[in-house]
Amino acid sequence: MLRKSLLLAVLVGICGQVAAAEPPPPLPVEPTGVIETLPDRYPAEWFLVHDAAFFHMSDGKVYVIDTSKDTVGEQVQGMFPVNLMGSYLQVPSRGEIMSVETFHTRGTRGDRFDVLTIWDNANLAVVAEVQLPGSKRFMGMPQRVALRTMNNDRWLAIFNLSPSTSVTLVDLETRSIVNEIPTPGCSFVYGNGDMTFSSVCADGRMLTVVLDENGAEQSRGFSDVFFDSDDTPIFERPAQVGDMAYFPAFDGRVQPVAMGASAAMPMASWSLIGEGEESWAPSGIGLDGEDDLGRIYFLMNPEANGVDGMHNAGGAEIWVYDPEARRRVLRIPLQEWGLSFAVGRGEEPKVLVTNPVDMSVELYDGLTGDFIRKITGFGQETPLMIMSAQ
Amino acid sequence: MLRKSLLLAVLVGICGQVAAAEPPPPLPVEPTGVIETLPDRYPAEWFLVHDAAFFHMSDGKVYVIDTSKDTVGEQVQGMFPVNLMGSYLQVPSRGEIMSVETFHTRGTRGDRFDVLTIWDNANLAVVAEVQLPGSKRFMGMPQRVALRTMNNDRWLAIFNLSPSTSVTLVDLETRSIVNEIPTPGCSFVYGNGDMTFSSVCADGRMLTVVLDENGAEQSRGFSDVFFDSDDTPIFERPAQVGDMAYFPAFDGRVQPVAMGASAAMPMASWSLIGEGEESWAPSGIGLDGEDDLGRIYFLMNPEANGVDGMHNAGGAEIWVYDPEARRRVLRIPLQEWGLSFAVGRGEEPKVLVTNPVDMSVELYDGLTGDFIRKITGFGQETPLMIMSAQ
Amino acid sequence: MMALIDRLLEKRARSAAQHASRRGLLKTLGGALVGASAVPLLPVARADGHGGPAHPQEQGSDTDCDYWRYCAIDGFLCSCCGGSANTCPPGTEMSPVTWIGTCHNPADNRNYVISYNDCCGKPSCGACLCQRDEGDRPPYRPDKTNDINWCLGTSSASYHCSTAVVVGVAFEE
Amino acid sequence: MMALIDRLLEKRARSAAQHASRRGLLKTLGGALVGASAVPLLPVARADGHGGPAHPQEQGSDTDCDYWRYCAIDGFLCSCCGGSANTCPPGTEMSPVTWIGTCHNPADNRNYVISYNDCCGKPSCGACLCQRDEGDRPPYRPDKTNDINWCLGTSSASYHCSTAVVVGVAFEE
Repeated sequence: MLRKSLLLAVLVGICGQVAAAEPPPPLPVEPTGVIETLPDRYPAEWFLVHDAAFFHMSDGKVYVIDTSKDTVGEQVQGMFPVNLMGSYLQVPSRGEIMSVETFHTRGTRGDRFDVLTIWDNANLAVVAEVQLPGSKRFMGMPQRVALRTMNNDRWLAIFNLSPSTSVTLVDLETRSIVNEIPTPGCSFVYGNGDMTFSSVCADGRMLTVVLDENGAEQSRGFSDVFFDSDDTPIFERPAQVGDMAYFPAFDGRVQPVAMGASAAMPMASWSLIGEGEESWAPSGIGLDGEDDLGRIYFLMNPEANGVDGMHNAGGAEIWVYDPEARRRVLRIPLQEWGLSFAVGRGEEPKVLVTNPVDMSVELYDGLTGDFIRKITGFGQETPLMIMSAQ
Repeated sequence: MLRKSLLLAVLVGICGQVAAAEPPPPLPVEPTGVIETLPDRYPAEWFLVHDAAFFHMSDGKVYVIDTSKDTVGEQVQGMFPVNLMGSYLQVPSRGEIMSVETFHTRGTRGDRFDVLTIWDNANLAVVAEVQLPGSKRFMGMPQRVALRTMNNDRWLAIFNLSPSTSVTLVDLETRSIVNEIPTPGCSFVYGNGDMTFSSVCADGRMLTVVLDENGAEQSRGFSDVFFDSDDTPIFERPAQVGDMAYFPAFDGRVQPVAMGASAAMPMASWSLIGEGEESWAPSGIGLDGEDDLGRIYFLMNPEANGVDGMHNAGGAEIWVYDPEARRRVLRIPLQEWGLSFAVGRGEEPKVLVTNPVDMSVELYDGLTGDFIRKITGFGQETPLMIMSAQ
Repeated sequence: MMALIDRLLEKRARSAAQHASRRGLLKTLGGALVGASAVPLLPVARADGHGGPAHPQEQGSDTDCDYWRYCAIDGFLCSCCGGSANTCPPGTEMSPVTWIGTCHNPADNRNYVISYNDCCGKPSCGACLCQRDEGDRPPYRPDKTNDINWCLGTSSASYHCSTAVVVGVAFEE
Repeated sequence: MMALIDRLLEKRARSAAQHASRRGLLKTLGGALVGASAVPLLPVARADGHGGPAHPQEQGSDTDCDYWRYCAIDGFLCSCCGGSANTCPPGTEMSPVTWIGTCHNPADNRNYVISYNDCCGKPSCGACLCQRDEGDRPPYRPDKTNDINWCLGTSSASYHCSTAVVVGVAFEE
């Protein structure tokens, strides 16, 4: 308080002197109507925080956050709405974000419209919209595997669940629907080469569908059964390094599946947990990730293993592995608790984690595990899913 | 814990005996698709809590709450949405609720539709909609004087501010627009006889407009100037007893205006505050009300008088007056703080108050001033305005 | 209905005792899908819908998340929203497509098949968020997942709250 | 923009010290309307928009509610939403119809006319809710009210955040 008073006194003194000597020119008139823009490609320190607004589902949104900064004013770069439990995908080659969302003409009633809304990175403005027929798009907790691009980012594959399952293919050049490929019994769209996608099936197999240059189905095939969805379920969200998708399993194993532009091929599984860690298991919503160093990350719950119903509860630590060596290289103990996380780009990856206790997000160093900062107060209600800026 | 264990033991014993003797018949299959209904006229203990959802404006709603109950399950009777800072009015003679709200075809973007949505009390379901042209309806903090009925509840008068001002008249029988009456310089719709409405003007006068049986303007007139909107402003929301509207003033006076089916006539003002109370002034959003006993209520702030900008801060007490005697008959000290309140119907009126500190609502006895209960956890975000069930 | 944060509102109110409640922080629930799913339903022995006992045995409050019928529920309890354990609040629409759980009724020591019909067409109720996650599987098992919006087959996709309707006595395994 | 609860988010976080912050609990702000209002504008001496000083004097942070320009603001500060004190966040639209305040800049001891243009077309920003209520009047004085949604004349009526643009030096009274 004393320092502040002194500072004020000094300032008053200066101002008084300036005013007495020669008044400074006034502040210039400022233009109105100026709208900020963003870079076409977002820096590695930026993350996209999906606030699905569970208590206000018709007002879901994604905040673009610069995690390298200390204040809300510097952190928040912008936002775009994603309505009614929507899904989105960044497509950096196009400088665009694909968002699948649902509207009714009267908010929560009236005619329903499912649309693909295309935003540009630089303006966070709508550049195109494609109406999606059939009221079938996957609508649920935010997912990382509901959308993906194919054919050199020309097509967007959109997963449908109504509850029958299919994939809608949209041409991002012509902004029109190319095809709908039924995937009975199988869900989600996993990348598996540029003209191929895979899905995970209720019967414990992987489906792989090969498309031709027109988006028509050329062939499909199934892997062998590699898990039991009742007794040894895997999570649907893999960490991905190169062509290998690492699916965590409820029981603490990781299940690699090779996605090499041919039929998805399950490999031998291995365990994430060691001696004395038998009670730990992966758990959470956005519960895994990967970095540019080839390492994979899993959110781990100290009490979830073997306890039915604990697989989405989140965890107390993030464990980092070298998947080639099948060796844990880092434990990141969280300040409080984690529900979802994402890993940033680059050689010094940062990890942004949703803390569901106070609904903040918290930044950690992916190399040392050190806590860096808490980011909150940016308007979020339930930031259920995080993606790193691409 | 001991009692609970004993109880359990007893229950297990009983169940064991019953099972040994003769197993009870199983629970019956229950029907699906059953939707609850409400009475056509809501009891006096019910209040309507308007959660404008300031942080999620496209998801505003009104909760129907039975304040006589102790648990959320018994308290919540239902809800209806009121989108984007809407206004609503109960019309008990019709068993309907009139709600003026705004939608865009894509949530927060796209074509805009202002509509009058008509809900029935019994089903809280939409029974009709009237589109309102011109993107002009009053949109702002919830108000009690933005809507009212006329012509024996056949017409609904809707206040517009865009920022030019007018009143749109809707025929509730034909569900169609009858007329739009410009009210330049004057705002809101105050009841003043069945075929007449009044508005309060920026120049300190009241406007009174008389309509003919077709809803056309027959005549209009102005009162004398009775306040200065810069120096001695009144609040726009009067407490109303019979034909007398009691407008609180920023400076702690109350300004009666006679609304007797002729030109609104300002009367002599009088002071709400006594000796030693010079720092008190009315303050809040829904800051006043009246009961069936003819008493008027004002939310009072202990520090607002003469302090520019404190008029919407809410208050620590509600003061109750006999307006005939111009005498305070009760002080209701609030548990914490009040932002808005409403007074219930009947000879033993209850007062429901928004506590903005924790965003709960709290019930008080309007005769004794006693605190009765706190009601919270019903899904509310910012319950900015309360109305008693009519 | 959807998976979500366990008792988030409560958690906001009392942010102390965080460690104690971590286990229940986010749980989703299981069950089986009635309707369009390709996966067969659990075997159901239909109890008599008429002429049942005048006072069927149930214990507990249907606004408590611990209530026996809610063993596989996930979402806002309709009993806190103007409905009840088996009816929808005024002005909503009950989804015909549901997921199913098998819950043990301690009052008569029987297992019942419970249908978790969602009520749709109004905004999120927001009260009594309840999540019990036993048997939940990811959405590749649509018959056993609660991570999705089950307001399917309704005129509006807007989720409001979830019921728990007794639809029969479960066969003994 | 609209009148609202002062620093509600902060309040949720620290629900202690309630009495101390009651004064600022809900404040709305004043100003005068630019545009369609019938009420005349405050007299404005246009400052030179070009060739101004390279380092105009301002103190404080434009993300603080106490910042000098915000003397009559009410709403979410655009400087916390991806904009700045005088620019809108990406993808929004600046309202051409505004309300006006006259604020004292302590750095040069002048009074400036500030235009509080709202940014519209996206959901509530939700960050840095700031309300300073001096001179506010009820909506019967549209030129001096902040109880209304000022996203007027924009393609969407959805309010996102508020700016504070210097539009001139106020004449001395």
